[in-house]
Amino acid sequence: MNKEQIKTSIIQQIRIIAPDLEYDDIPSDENLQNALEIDSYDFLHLLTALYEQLGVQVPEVDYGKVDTLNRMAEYFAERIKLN
Amino acid sequence: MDIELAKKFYSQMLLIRRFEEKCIELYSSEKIRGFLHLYIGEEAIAVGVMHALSADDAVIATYREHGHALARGISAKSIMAEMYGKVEGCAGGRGGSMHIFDAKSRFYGGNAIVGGGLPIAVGMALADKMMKRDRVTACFFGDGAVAEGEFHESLNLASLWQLPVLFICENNYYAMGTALEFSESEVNLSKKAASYRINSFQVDGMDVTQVAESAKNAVEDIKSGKGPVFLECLTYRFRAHSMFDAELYRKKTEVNEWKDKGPLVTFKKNLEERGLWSKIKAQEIEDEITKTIDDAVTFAENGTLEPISDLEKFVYSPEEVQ
Amino acid sequence: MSEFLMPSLGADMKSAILMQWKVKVGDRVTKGQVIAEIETSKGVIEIEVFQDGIIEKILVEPETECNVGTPLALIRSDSDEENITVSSVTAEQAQTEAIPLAPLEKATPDRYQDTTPPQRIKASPAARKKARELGLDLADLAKTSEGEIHLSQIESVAKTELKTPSADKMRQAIASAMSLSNAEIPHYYLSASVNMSPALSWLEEINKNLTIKARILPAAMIIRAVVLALEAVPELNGYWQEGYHQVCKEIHPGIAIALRKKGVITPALLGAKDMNLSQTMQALDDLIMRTRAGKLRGAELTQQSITITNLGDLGVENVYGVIYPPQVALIGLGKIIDTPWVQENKVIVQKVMKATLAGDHRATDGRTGALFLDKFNRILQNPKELL
Amino acid sequence: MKENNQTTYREAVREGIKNAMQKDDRVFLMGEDVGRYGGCFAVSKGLLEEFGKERIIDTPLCESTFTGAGIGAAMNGMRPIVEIMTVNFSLLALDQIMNNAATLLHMSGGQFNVPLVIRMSTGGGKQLAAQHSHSLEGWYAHIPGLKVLTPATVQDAYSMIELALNDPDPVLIFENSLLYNSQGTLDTNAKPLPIKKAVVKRPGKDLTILAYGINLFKALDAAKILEKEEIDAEVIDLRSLRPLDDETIMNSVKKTHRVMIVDEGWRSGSISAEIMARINEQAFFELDAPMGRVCSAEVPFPYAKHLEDAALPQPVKIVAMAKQIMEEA
Repeated sequence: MNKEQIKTSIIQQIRIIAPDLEYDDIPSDENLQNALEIDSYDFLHLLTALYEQLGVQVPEVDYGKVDTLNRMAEYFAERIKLN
Repeated sequence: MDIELAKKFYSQMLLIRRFEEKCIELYSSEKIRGFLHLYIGEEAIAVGVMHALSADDAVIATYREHGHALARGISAKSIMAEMYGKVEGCAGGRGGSMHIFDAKSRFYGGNAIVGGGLPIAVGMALADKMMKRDRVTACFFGDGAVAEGEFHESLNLASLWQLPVLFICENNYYAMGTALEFSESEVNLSKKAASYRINSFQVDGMDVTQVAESAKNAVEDIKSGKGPVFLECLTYRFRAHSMFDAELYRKKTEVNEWKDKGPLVTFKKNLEERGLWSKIKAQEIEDEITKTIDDAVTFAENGTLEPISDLEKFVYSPEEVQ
Repeated sequence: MSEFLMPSLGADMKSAILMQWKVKVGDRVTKGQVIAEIETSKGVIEIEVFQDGIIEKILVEPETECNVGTPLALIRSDSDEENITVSSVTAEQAQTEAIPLAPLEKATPDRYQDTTPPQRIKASPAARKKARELGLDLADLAKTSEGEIHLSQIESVAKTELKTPSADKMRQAIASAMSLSNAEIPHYYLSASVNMSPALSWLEEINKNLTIKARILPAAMIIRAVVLALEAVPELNGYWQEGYHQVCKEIHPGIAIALRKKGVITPALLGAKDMNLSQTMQALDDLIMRTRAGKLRGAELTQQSITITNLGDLGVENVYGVIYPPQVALIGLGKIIDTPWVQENKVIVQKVMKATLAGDHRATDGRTGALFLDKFNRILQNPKELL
Repeated sequence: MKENNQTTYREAVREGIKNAMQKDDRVFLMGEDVGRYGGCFAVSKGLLEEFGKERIIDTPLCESTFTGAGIGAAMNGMRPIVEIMTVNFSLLALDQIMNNAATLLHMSGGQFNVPLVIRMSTGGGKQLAAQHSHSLEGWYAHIPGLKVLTPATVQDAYSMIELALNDPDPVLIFENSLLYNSQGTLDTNAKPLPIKKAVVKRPGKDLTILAYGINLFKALDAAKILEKEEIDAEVIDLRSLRPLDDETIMNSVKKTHRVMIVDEGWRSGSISAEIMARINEQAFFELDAPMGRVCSAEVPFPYAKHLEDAALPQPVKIVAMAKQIMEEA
């Protein structure tokens, strides 16, 4: 799966949590929790869903590395190549 | 005029008079309700005309029809019970004073719509003519009906189709509170009827013998196919139009003048001239009538009310007949 | 002897004025003779006597109004005994007997024969509409109730199984609660800063060996801490009703949950006392999901014994909340932020959270509040207790 | 009549009258211009030649009296058919119809029946303006003692004559004037349905459309349009406005749970109002949406075509109302 495909599936998951958001509402390089009013509970939900879809778990310590859409996509892209 | 006929005329007229007087009393004590239109003063017309009709002929009358019903032979009991609203009444208590019916004597009802009975009489005569039956339909109405459109339509049809109908206009000079000259351009009603090419006659409605004579001739003409006949009977009602009427529209003197030449007074004088008065034993007739009327009141008092569950009976014919 | 009565001349005539007598006492009268005049709405009408006799006594003077049936004069008939005249019948008897009313009910046709086939749920249109609005399923409701289902039943069910009310209705409900609270409850406020670092790092360790699905959020840990503190200080967990304080045995904390774009709702985490930390997390997860899906149970909306608002997520430090009547306390939890912290007289950076308590002075006083905050803080400093 | 018994509504009525008069010499036809003129709508053309002026009777313009004469003749052993040219002129005979025909049997305590048939044309749509375009069958359906029939099909136009003549009580037959030219199949020996029976003309499951007379065909046209939009309408021909066939109506409402009525009368106090009241009384819990109806606009009918069309019930209005009811489900 390349980075673009990962990015779209992340966006799909975000839209499940926040159905009111359109594709182009989701910024690539802003803090997702602040920009999209996603609270800690939603964020955990998003990561859990992505784990089920992409098979990659994001530990709490790495939260900082997945705070924007692009950084999250990169984070997943690297780890998917590994396993 | 033999004694029997004299007795018949006198006792029938007296029965009507006493019956209507009893109605006043019963209405005043709230035993009879609704509207009550009395025939006092016009008795000679009903008695005279009914004498000329056969049992096979038909009668259609108005809401002032107690006299016609009694003269036609309907019992005082069944009429009184009808006014008491009892099921023993001649229409089961459903018609009241203005709607007396009796199939046996072909008495097709009082009718409370002024002029409402004329078209029906025309239709009945039409049926008789079509089925070539030798019988007459007698249609009673007042001077008030002459102003209704149906008077013109009915006389025209009856004459146009030469139907066996006897129109009897009881002209008592007042349509409720409106005197004749205030409702008719032509006050000579028989002349008005003649314009439809109908044999029309004017007769003294206070003289039962004259009425009977004219009616007999009229029925003979009709049954010999000479077409309808129009009898205008000049008469007067001694009482108000109905019970609650201050009679502001006429003078007492006029009423008293007519009372002096009323049907009973006229007939008594007539019988006296012929030496028949003493022979008819008037007092016996009076007593017999008093008993008849008291029995009628008792019959009505003891009558029963139609069960409310029958309210819708006869709106339509029973299922099986349909 | 018979009475001469005021006659009835029509159904609409109730009374008339006797104007003038035409006869006087002692006069002989004959049947049908006019003996007086009366004034009616239609004018003057002559009235007659109905039998022969002699005027015995005049009972009513001229110009007097009398009801129909009132005796006006007494008439002695010639041979008094034999002829009983009808007119002696009094007005009451004169009344034709009243039409028997009983059968009238029978005469009214029954409205309709209920021929709805059994499988058709008999619910009134109003009930159907309300059920549709609230997303309630009529079928299972019909199982429990016989006969027709009316609006009232839907509304009572709605109270217990309320679907998340539409945004504006919710706003209205909150508004009315707040105004009531402000008006009636004498609030007192206490706050304390809580060093969260120890607890957070303890939690991180625990989460390391849990899969993401079982991961425990800080919020769950904090709620667990509140519950334990309330066990120690039970007075804050209960109601003020009809003038007295009622402590609640169970602990059902109302948790402030944000609905996307539609405000905040505080459903109760029922039976939190009997949950360990991970059970608290699962219950919280379930509650939040059902809240956002609008599938809350009625009890979750009515049984809160205290309320916890952790608006920390949105960067607010101090939360001075307003208590939801009839509860007696509200705990506000601020944002966890890095703050200079003095420890063993050295200043280090710790993650600190401001915790505030709003209390109802009628039910408890500042001392109880302070006890609670102290216990809450000490529990978080020793997170193992939370398991 | 053509071979494969295709015929017009007008000929079906004539056939019904002719058949009755041949079988029973008590039956006769009376009305304005029914004889020499052949009938204002040519229904009775040829009958004068066949039965003579004694039984095909042209009357003067005296609606009250020739209707009253019909009543009298019926009471005196005949089986008359009175033709009042249009319902508009029947207002002159309303007193005879209501105070005599409908009332005599009850008022006389069951002594006198009035086995009378009165036929009249009804309805607008021919630019005859306000005084000649009334549709008052709903009015007459208010009067106990009368029966009110509204034959829509060619078969009913024929068989209702016999049904009405066999009834010992007065029966009024309303023939929409626009139907006289309509074509249809006629089977003269088909057993006629009883007077009271309504008929499902197009079975359906989503919505019930009740109609009578010419409105039946407007309702059927509307049903075709609705079919394309996946709305399966059940169309019922009421056939009789008094008595109403409550059973058939309620069964359909219980099936579809949505109902509307097409009625050319003015809505206030109309037959559609009465039907809605009965559904409310007898099938309240069956309703999934408010009932609807399409009636004439409450105006004296205008002459101009575009205005008259706007005033009359139309298939497009029926479709719109049906969709409205479906949306509210």
